[in-house]
Amino acid sequence: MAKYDVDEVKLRQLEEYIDSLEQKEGALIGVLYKAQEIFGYLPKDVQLFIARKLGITAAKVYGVATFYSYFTMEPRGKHVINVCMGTACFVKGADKILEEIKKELDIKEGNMSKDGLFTVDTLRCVGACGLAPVVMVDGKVYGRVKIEDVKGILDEYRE
Amino acid sequence: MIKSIEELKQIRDKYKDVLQNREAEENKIRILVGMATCGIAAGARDTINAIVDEVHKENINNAVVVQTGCMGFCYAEPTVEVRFPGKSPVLYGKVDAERGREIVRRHVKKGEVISEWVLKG
Amino acid sequence: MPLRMELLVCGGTGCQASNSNKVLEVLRQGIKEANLQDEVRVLMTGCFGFCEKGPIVKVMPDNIFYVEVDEESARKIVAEHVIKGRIVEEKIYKEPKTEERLPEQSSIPFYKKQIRIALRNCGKIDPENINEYIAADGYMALARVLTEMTPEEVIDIVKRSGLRGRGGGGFPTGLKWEATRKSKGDVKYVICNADEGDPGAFMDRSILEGDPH
Amino acid sequence: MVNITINDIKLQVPEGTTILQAAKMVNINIPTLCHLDLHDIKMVNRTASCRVCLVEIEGRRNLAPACATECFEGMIIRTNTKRAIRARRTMVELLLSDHPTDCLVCEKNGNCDLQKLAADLGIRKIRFEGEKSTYTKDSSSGALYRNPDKCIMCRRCETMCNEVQTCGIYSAVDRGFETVVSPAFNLPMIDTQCTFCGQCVSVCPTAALTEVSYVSKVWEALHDPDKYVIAQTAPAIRVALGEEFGLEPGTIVTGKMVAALRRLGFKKVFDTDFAADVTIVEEAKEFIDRLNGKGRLPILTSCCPSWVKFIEHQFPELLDIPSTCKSPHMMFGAIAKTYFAEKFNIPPEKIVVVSVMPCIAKKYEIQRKEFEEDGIKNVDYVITTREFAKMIREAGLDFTKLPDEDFDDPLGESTGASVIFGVTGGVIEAALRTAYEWITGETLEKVEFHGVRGLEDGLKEATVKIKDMELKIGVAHGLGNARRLLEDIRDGKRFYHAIEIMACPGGCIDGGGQPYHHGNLDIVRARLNAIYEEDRNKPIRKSHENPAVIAMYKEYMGEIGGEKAHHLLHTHYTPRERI
Amino acid sequence: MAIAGYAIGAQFGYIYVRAEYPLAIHRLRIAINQARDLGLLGKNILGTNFSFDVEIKIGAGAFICGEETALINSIEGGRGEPTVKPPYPAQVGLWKKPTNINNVETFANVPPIILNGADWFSSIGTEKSKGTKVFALAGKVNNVGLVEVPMGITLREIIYDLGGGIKGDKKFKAVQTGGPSGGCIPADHLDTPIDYDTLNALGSMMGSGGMIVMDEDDCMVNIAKFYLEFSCDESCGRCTACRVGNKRMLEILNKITEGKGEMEDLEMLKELAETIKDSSLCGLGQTSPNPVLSTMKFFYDEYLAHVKDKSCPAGVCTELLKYYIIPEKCVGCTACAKVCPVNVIHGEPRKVHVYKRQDV
Repeated sequence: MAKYDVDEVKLRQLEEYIDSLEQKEGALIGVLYKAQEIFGYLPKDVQLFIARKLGITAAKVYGVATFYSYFTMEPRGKHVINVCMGTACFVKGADKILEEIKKELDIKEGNMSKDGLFTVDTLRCVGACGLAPVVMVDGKVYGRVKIEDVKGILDEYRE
Repeated sequence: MIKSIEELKQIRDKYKDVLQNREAEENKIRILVGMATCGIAAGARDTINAIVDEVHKENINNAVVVQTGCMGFCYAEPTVEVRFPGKSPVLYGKVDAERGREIVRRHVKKGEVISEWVLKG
Repeated sequence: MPLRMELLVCGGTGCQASNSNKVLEVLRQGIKEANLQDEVRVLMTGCFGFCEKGPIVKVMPDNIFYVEVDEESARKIVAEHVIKGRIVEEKIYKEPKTEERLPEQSSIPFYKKQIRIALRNCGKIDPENINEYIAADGYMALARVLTEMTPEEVIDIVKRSGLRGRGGGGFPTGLKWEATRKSKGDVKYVICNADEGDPGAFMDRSILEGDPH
Repeated sequence: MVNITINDIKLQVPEGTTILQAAKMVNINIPTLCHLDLHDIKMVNRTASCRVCLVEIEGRRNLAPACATECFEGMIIRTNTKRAIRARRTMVELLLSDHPTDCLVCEKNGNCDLQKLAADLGIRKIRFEGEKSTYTKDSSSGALYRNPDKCIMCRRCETMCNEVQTCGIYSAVDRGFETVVSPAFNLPMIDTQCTFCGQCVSVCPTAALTEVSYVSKVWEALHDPDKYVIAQTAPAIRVALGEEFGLEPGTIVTGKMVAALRRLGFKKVFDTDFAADVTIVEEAKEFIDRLNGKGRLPILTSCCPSWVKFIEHQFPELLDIPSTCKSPHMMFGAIAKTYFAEKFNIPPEKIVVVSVMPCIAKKYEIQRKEFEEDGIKNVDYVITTREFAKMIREAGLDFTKLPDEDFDDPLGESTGASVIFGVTGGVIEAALRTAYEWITGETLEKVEFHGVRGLEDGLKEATVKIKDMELKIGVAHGLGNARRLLEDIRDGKRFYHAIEIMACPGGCIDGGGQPYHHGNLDIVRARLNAIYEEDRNKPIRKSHENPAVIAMYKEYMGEIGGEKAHHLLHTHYTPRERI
Repeated sequence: MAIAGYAIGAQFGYIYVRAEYPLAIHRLRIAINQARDLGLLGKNILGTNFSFDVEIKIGAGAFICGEETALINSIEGGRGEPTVKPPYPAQVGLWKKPTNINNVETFANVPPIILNGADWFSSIGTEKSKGTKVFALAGKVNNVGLVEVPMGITLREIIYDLGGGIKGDKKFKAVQTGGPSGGCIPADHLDTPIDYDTLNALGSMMGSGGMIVMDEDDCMVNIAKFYLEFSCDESCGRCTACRVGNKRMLEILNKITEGKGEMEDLEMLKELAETIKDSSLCGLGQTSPNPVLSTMKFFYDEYLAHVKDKSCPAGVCTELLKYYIIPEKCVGCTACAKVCPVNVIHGEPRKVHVYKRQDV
């Protein structure tokens, strides 16, 4: 049996999920989704495991994982900050909010802060355009965010 | 399991009145119950519940029961007003639960004004 | 005992984001404290569409449309409107130009010119309760189709209605169905495309959230 | 049949005909780039991604790709309208705007489809400027060179690798401008399950995929007075090399090839065919042993290093079925540095063995640790047919005017049986010729086994009657076909006594190191015919009758399948991970 | 969906939902389970011999998957790259079987049509576009939200009557419809009755019904750039036109917004946009130049301002902003110089400061 350099308990959890699937054909995206839920991101060995388990090539898994913006191969911070960059948010200054967050955390888009607490990313429209600009932290939506609100929002998660 | 269109219709009819309150139609009969402090003190809650219940029992689906504030007839609480679309409203005084049911049965359903309870302002 | 009043709280993502969950909780708590839980029900519906003014609470059958409800005003709605029948004026939509308070949804200009077909059940039914959907004639169309119509008749009616795809291209839906019907194959599929990716468009999500059936 | 009009020419075409095919019927050439139709080996690349073949169709809003659009009744097509030409030129310019312009020093200079297209369209200026993609180049395998900067996203390699060869090394990765074809996790190729068959190289229109070149190393060795550089040539070279010098495909240039090698400075010019005959006697012996219950059946030929790597990754549970014989050119290396070295009294460490091969995987094969003797590699360098042709040109030899010369002795002697190693079915046919005679003790009159020949079927089956035995023979070429065959064997669905597998469709004649055929498989067919012609021309057509081989066993190797032979001529296999 | 299944002869359906919509997925799951429990999905629906079931497939963030063939590839578990049409999904679709794809709103329109009849539905809307359309009204408009209006309503009615006009009483500049593939429609066309065909004629499209209102503070070149950035990000990378073409267009737009654009860039931009529209493999690529083409058509003067005058009329493109110090008003407090991140303000305390950039 091949060795995988990842948490074994989590790997078993993933294996159980894959085994529970009735249909393996076409299941790749769902499995990657689950894997990211379990591991927080998609390390190489997890992708390799999925490939072998589903009987598809590692290249295909990698091709798919890199295609969809939802999947990430970088470890994620404890909290994921998503700044909505939909048009409505953009015209209301979401880019400036993003800049502020990046400045405050001293990181780049898509990266994790040094303390491992935050990852900053953008997404295209959470569908709360009425509240633009919108920032989402771990699924919680903050609407009508102003630059001066940024620090306060981050502080909520800093305890 | 629903096995036929008839069963589906039954479920629909069973739950139809759940949605009834949510249809905001202008041409419904409105039964307004005064629910201000004075009304409640005089037992308006029993009245309104009785009216709602009676409307339901009698299968009346062209009427809504709405609570309203003080109508200024504190001496005659609980007060109930019945408004048929396009007609002038009729105001009843001292409507207890039983009178409420009666109003539903006679006025709302049959259109017969119970003149002896009508408040004359 | 039949209910005499219902408070419909918008549960679309927009309103949830502006705390409509909390509003729902406060309303429920208030009703319970007043011991009215048998007469008055609070439920969460799909999106009302008027996200600008969320969270939205609609009181039925009084047909009063409250906007921008926060926890405090939720308490007030219970104390004043639910218990005493007094409308909480300051939370009623105010037309900015005329300064006029418009308590009924249908009189608000935002809704005035709308004809809601696809959104017909949004903000009306509890999206997590299939019975309410059925009560709103849900699945009746399916039932009629299955029992009274041939596939060809269904395609014909869709064709004659002139319905065109709402996803982008605007291809006539009936023709599309007909093409798929005519294609040979023992197995065929129907896909519902809810991959709404446009920045700034969220109607599909609202339909799914508000009327998932 | 449907009626269509192309550029005012009316014609009738069968249903399902693409615009591109229809245009060809009336001699209208529509330029293509990503399109590739290798129908005979079931590889059709229809990604329609390059957008170079766009044409105008009356009634259609936008332009249509001719390669992937089928004709319909009444279709009116115009291939050269202003719109179509503008789009075509713009597409090429866009491709060039994200492509290195180092044509002069590019591996594919003169052989590049994009370069030719730009020339044909007369592009003189690339109007668009901007960011150019830069990726890590990879030569980790020593066999295959990846330069993704030159990738134009035609996806031919993906189609070839995933659908025909079923190795699945490549996938498009990322999206938007960053999209590139890459192996999983962007690993160096050596860490993947790539078999280095080089079929991706064969179909790559640019220099995104090429071989790792050893030309300069070989020159260096040739110019080193301390080295004794000898050459061996695979059977498939002599029927393809001529193409590089303008000769008709299928021209046999054995004599000129030998002359060229000698003029390049090789001390001895030997023939891999000699070693192929050795392979046959060793393999036939092993086969007969297995038929007699010593070992597992079927026996699998092991001449193809790409195929060997394939089974190591994909079917590690079947590693006891391939023959333990080394591939012919590895046997040659081992023989050259022992038997030949002793016989001519040359220190083995001075001998440099250069293999001229139609193959890229051989470049990888010589690096395998098991092919070393006391730290001395069996074979030192592998160059492809293409690299060899480059050396001939560099040396200023007028190839077509060279005289015909003979191979050197003793490792230049060969039979018809070894020549056919170059085509699919050839190894097994050669083995059968020997096995038949050894088993029956009778002379085989009809030496040709037509049941195992041919390009068209990816999987061939034949039953050969030897004495009272009915031997079931399986032949697969192309790794996808090999996979099907092996799955059936693993699952017990089929039984064979012997199997031949070649990684490349058609066998070595269509190897990854052969002159580019640019999608014309008639060229490959011509090579195939030439191989069989060469076989027919040989006075001796059975390996075990090769006098030089007999002499070697007598003088040096001892018994066929004996201890010394086993030590020098056989190998073993290692299970490998799938990635 | 089940109705469509019946009509075309399918027994299985997929609902492809974005992963970003957790609430929708949650509610869909409930709805599907309830319907299954009641026998409204599954085998022998309502006692008939029609069977139909659905499964939810979660997308993973790729705009392109709205395109039918890309969506099919995605459901099959692959990269969401579109493939050449024809064959259309109706002929060769999911798992190579005939497949019908409609979006949510389309399906939502079907039951009322069945119940109320084709005539009822076709009585709403315009000659060629029947029924209603849901628009997501957003941007610089007072009432942001979801509106369902009959086809043929004018943009003015939506923006001013339903939308309550422009925020802060600013001047309306344009409305962008149809998402990143649509175009921008200027004030002159506010009274156009909207349906599929009029929007197409204006170089925009109905799309899925996004409607973003822009006011005088929005720079149309920047808006075009924004949409193009989106298209570049979301391009699947398969075909040359979209993969490289859009990137080159974006680079030209960047040049323009940075004040480095020249007149020939504008010509090249237009030509490139038209060619990409003509040459791309899928709908996304074919429509991605729309924002550029429509803004060039209706707001060419803004492009000219960027290129010729090196100025951004809306004051959005920061590279083109010009700062002045009004000497009469400067008291030399040094506050501006202290905070300037690029040190372009010079001067002594209590003396008039000067603004001086190294590069100008």
